[in-house]
Amino acid sequence: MIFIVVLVACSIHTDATPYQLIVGLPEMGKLLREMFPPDWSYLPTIWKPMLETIQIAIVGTTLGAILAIPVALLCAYNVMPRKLISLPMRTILNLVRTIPDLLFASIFVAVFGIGPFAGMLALLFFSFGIIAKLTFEAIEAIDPGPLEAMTAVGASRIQVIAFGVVPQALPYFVSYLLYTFEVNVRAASVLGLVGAGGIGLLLDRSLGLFRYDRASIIILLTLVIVLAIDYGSNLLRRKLL
Amino acid sequence: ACSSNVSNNNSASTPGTDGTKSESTAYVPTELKVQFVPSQNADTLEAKAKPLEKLLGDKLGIPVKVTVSPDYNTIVEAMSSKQVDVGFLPPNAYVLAHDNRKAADLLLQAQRYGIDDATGKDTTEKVNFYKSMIVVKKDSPIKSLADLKGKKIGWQNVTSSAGYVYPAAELKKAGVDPDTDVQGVTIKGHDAAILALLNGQVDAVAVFQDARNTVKKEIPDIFEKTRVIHYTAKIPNDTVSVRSDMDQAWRDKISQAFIDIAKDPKGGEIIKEIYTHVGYEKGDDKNFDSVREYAEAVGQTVK
Amino acid sequence: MNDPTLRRPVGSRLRLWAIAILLIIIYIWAFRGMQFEGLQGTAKSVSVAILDGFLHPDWSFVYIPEGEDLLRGLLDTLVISILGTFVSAFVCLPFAFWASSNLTRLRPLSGSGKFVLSVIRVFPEMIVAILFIKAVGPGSFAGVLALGIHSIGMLAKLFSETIESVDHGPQEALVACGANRLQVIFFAVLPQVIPQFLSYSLYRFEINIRSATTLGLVGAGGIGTPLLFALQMRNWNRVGVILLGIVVLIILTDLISGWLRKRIV
Amino acid sequence: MAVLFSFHPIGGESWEQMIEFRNVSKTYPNGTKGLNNINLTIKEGEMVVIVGLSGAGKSTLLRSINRLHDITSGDIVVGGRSVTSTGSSELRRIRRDIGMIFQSFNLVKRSTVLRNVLSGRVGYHSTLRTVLGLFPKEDVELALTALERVNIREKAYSRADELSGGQQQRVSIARALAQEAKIILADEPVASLDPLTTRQVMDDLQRINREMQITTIVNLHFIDLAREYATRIIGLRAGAVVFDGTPEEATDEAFAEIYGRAIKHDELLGVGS
Amino acid sequence: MAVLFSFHPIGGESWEQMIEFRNVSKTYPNGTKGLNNINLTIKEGEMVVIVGLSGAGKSTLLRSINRLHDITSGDIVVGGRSVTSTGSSELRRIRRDIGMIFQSFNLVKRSTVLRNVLSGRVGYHSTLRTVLGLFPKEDVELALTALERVNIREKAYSRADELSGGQQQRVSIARALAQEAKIILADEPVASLDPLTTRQVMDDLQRINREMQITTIVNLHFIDLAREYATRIIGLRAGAVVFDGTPEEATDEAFAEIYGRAIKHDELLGVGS
Ligand SMILES: Nc1ncnc2c1ncn2[C@@H]1O[C@H](COP(=O)(O)OP(=O)(O)OP(=O)(O)O)[C@@H](O)[C@H]1O
Ligand SMILES: Nc1ncnc2c1ncn2[C@@H]1O[C@H](COP(=O)(O)OP(=O)(O)OP(=O)(O)O)[C@@H](O)[C@H]1O
Ligand SMILES: [Mg+2]
Ligand SMILES: [Mg+2]
Repeated sequence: MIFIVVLVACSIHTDATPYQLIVGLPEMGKLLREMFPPDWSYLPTIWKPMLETIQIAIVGTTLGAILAIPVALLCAYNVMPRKLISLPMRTILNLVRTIPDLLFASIFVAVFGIGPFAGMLALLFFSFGIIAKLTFEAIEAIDPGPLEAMTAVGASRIQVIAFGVVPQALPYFVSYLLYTFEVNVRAASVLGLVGAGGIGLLLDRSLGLFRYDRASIIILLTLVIVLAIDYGSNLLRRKLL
Repeated sequence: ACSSNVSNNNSASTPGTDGTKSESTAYVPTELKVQFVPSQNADTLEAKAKPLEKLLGDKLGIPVKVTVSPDYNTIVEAMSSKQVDVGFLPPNAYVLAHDNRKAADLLLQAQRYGIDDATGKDTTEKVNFYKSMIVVKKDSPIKSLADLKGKKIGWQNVTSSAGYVYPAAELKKAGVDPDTDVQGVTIKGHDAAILALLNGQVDAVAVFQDARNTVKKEIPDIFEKTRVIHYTAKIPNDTVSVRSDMDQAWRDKISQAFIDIAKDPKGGEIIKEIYTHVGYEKGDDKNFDSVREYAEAVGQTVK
Repeated sequence: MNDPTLRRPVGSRLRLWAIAILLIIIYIWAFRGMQFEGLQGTAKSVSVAILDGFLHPDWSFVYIPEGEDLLRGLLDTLVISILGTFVSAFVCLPFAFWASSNLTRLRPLSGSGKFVLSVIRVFPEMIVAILFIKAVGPGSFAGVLALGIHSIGMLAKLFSETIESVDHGPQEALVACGANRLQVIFFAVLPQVIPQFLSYSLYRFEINIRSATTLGLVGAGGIGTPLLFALQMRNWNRVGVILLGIVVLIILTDLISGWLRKRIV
Repeated sequence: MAVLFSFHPIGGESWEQMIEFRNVSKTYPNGTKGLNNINLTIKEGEMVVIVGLSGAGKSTLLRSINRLHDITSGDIVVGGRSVTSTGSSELRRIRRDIGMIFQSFNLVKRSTVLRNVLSGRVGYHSTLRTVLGLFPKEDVELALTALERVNIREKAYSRADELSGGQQQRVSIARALAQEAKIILADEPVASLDPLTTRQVMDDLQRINREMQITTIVNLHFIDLAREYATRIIGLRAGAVVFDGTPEEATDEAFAEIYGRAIKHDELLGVGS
Repeated sequence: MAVLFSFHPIGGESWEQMIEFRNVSKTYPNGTKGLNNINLTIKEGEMVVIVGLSGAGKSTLLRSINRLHDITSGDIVVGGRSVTSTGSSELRRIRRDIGMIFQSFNLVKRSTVLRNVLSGRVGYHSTLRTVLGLFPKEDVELALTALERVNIREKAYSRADELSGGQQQRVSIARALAQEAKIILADEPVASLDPLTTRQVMDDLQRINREMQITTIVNLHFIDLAREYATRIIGLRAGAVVFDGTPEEATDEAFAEIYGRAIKHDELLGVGS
């Protein structure tokens, strides 16, 4: 009930009406039409920045994920029942996630200069936030039975984690890792902010010059890569599940 | 979100009938949607819409809705699909919108105080242009454009008049090809460009005049540490444009409203504080031919 | 131990090695792209300035009588996020079930669902924003839609993966009763995945609150625009107070969502 | 306790040869052979008990009847209709008429006990109706009666994960009872029950089988129970049928054959009764 | 099959009164009373079988011994040390000496069988070593022997979820065997096993109990098994001890008392042996 009231209030506040959207659909169609045919000649230009983006995303995502593992474990109540530790960890995690990438960019540019390194750091923090948060919630949802069994054999906390938690949470972790990697590849505009180039910059450029045919080729290339990641991710998950 | 008190004392309260010469398709607004992208050469940026809503609403007698966008592409697209009536567009955006998208017509050009080349401070002269400059470190051996050959230059995005189009075109004129003779690095933000220069990551940067002010709080002696080697030609100030099917009578009315607001002591203060505009003058599309010419020079031919 | 049948099959071990080597090569390639150039000269002064700004937030921005202050910005953002999240959490459900491979024997079916989701996700925020501005004009509604679309892409993906990892037993029981697909979903799958769904939706809600850039782009008001401009102008005091506001808002939603989850799970 | 379940054979057609296995084999993806060329005909009203070592393929056999598993080769015919080649809505109808009790309960842990039992009824109603939770009153009563039958009516509104192991087993039995099927497949239905409840459940299954002519197939580990309740005993070993006969024919020697080696008398659990 | 497990009572201290319950009660958060003022003393080397209806509190009793559940009031002392008030590293040591076989197996489904069994050994090694998977060769052999003991050595490298129900049960038994504990708690260890394996497992438990003086507590539903293997039978009803005596004292009347009503002879599963 409260929910519906809140929703209606929100709709009124934002003037949201489906009617407007339906009337406006043809306008959207116009723009989508402009994206075709894609400007294939642009492909050689975007190839290299795309690879750069992937490079930076791989390193940033991996390091972020590695950093996320201990934090996620410390945040999960079923692994770390002492609130004295898990609560502050959660707060720190919240803080990290709040900081917008723009601010990260400003700081890293000032401290480490423009270039891929600063970009990698920006992605690292971003990835860390997502992966740690999602993983710790997945950990809290695992089957407690094996944890119990491990507790019963006198395992230390880390042993419980290694034998009871990791096998169960691993598929989730991998899935989040790959998901974040995908986000990093396609939403790499932050790399442009720190002068690391990347595909986001070229997208900005195409849009700035209203070259939607070029934007569409960028989207297509990204799509191919995202699909490849998706494919790999499914393969890996099927192995782990 | 609409301005509240619409004192309907304005003569043109019966729109649509008085525009005798207007073609049948001309658009007559009943609510004016304004969107602006604050221009990059302002030194105080406020994302404030409300004050302008009230000022304009009082003058025009119809509700006014003002929104802010950090990106001009969205404004141009919104104008082309008739979702926005009036846009404050930077010069290159205006040219693209007018020539390429057929989405906007020029109404006014903003005036700002000029900037003293020597000190980087504002003058008291109202001008309708600004400039771009190429900055190097104080102790750099680079003295002229020609010296930039083989050096590393920090550009802004290629769509930026001050951060790429003008300086690159003039570099070309000086015999240095901006694509092949120098090593270009794209930096987002004029402030970040200045920092990159100070850190020695690039040998020179192209920024608006005088972007060094933006980092002055952090690096107070920025003016002592850097040197300007080149000022570009005048770049027209940002525009007030209307969607291309706007009714002529309303174009005049809107123009007059802006000019009046700038002259009004209270209104003037507000637009200065928020948009650093100190006045408006009738826009002339010819002023923007230089923008077209420079864009062409760097290979951004307008279709 | 010497019984060869007890060891892992050689084929799978070989494949493992091949994957490991491939990964190592990829990582070497990736790391070679990073050059660490050491700390920069401006590091200290700029960091100090930023820190100083955070320590002295621009309190005057919290409330301004004429509007466009922190509180109203946060309220706008909150409202847009609630709507965007809620709508997308519902719209994405059919997509999620469509893309889940364990609910159907037909691989192409779930494959096509995954493909559609990838296409949705791959559209850059900027273009989605422009699309909706063209349709409904700049403002909150465009914000809701832009956030909504992206949320659908993400939520449906995460939801579908949750569905794929649920306990198969109850589904089997329902199938054995002669339930059709929808009934299996409602009786066996949904009860199992609801906690995860909730958790993802709340997380997405939090992302939406933070997606200042998108909202700024569509001129949707909210706290995004002032934040963007404050960052561009390096007005760290202003940035500080805005971030503080966002942090408080997110911690509040975190508390509420934790409470909500406890009640529903 | 005195409530009798009324099982209505739906449609009224009479299935003489209720279930027929024709050269059925099943190989799991990892290469394990679950079933090995099974040929069986089970008639209406039989009470079949399947025995065999752990891993012999009992569960696999049961699950292939309602096609929870696809078999690798051969054909299974239920009530004259082939389950291996039927369309999905037809298959659903067949499944509705087959109640199943699972070895691992397969309850939705987060749902209430009552909802778990009611889920056995979904095959009878429109999707919309069940999804909205609008079960007719009779269904709810049927569910509660079934719960009473297995002695846990008082837990109807508890969540399934708050029950003890045996209580969960009973919920899953109640679900199958509430389904009012023509065939009941029970995969070790009494594995975690105490003797009292075991008797009750087996008696129930028997009564249902006798009075309503419900064909019943039960996997059991207890030889004495098998002898007592079955009208026919089938022994499986390594996925193949190694014994098929009446309880009288199921001598100790026969069990020795099923279990792969001679069994000393005291090894046969409760065999001496 | 001939391999004997060597259980080394660690530390060498002798625990006369192995397990002691002092006024133990346990109420679940939802108000269900799991245990009701239990007082028990179990001596070293006893083989205790706990019987009772489903839901009587058998699992709850077992789990409170190694503090998988916190009890609401009272105290439990194991080997002279109170488990209710001990520190965590001490508690870990106590737990290492207590092997447990769970009613619902509690295997890590995604891990291999061998890894599941090896996980029973982690209490003996440094955290780092086990986390890296560096178990000494003897441990691996111990694990394989334990698997052989329960007849599923050939599944050592299969994933646990590829096993049949009974096979999973056996893996969990192997895990407890490999742990070489001083006390073994078994929660219906034979619930889904065939008679042959049941005998084997119970014989194993008995041999371990006799030869190594390992105190063993087993929850069972089979009265004949209880009478045959136990040195002491404890009957639970509604969380309270209603019977405590030798197998000889556990007459049919006694069971009638435990199960809450007189039981007709043929209702007692396999009682006639
Ligand atoms: N997590 C829980 N929350 C609430 N009640 C519970 C919980 N676990 C068990 N109970 C209740 O406590 C009582 C005793 O449960 P317990 O699992 O000890 O029974 P049991 O004797 O092991 O039965 P079974 O033979 O069926 O396994 C039961 O009534 C059960 O419903
Ligand atoms: N999903 C699976 N993947 C691979 N092998 C499987 C799978 N399920 C069962 N098996 C194997 O198939 C064989 C038969 O299994 P099934 O479950 O039918 O045995 P069962 O007779 O029911 O045994 P139990 O009495 O222990 O339940 C076993 O060897 C088992 O390991
Ligand atoms: Mg089975
Ligand atoms: Mg129990």
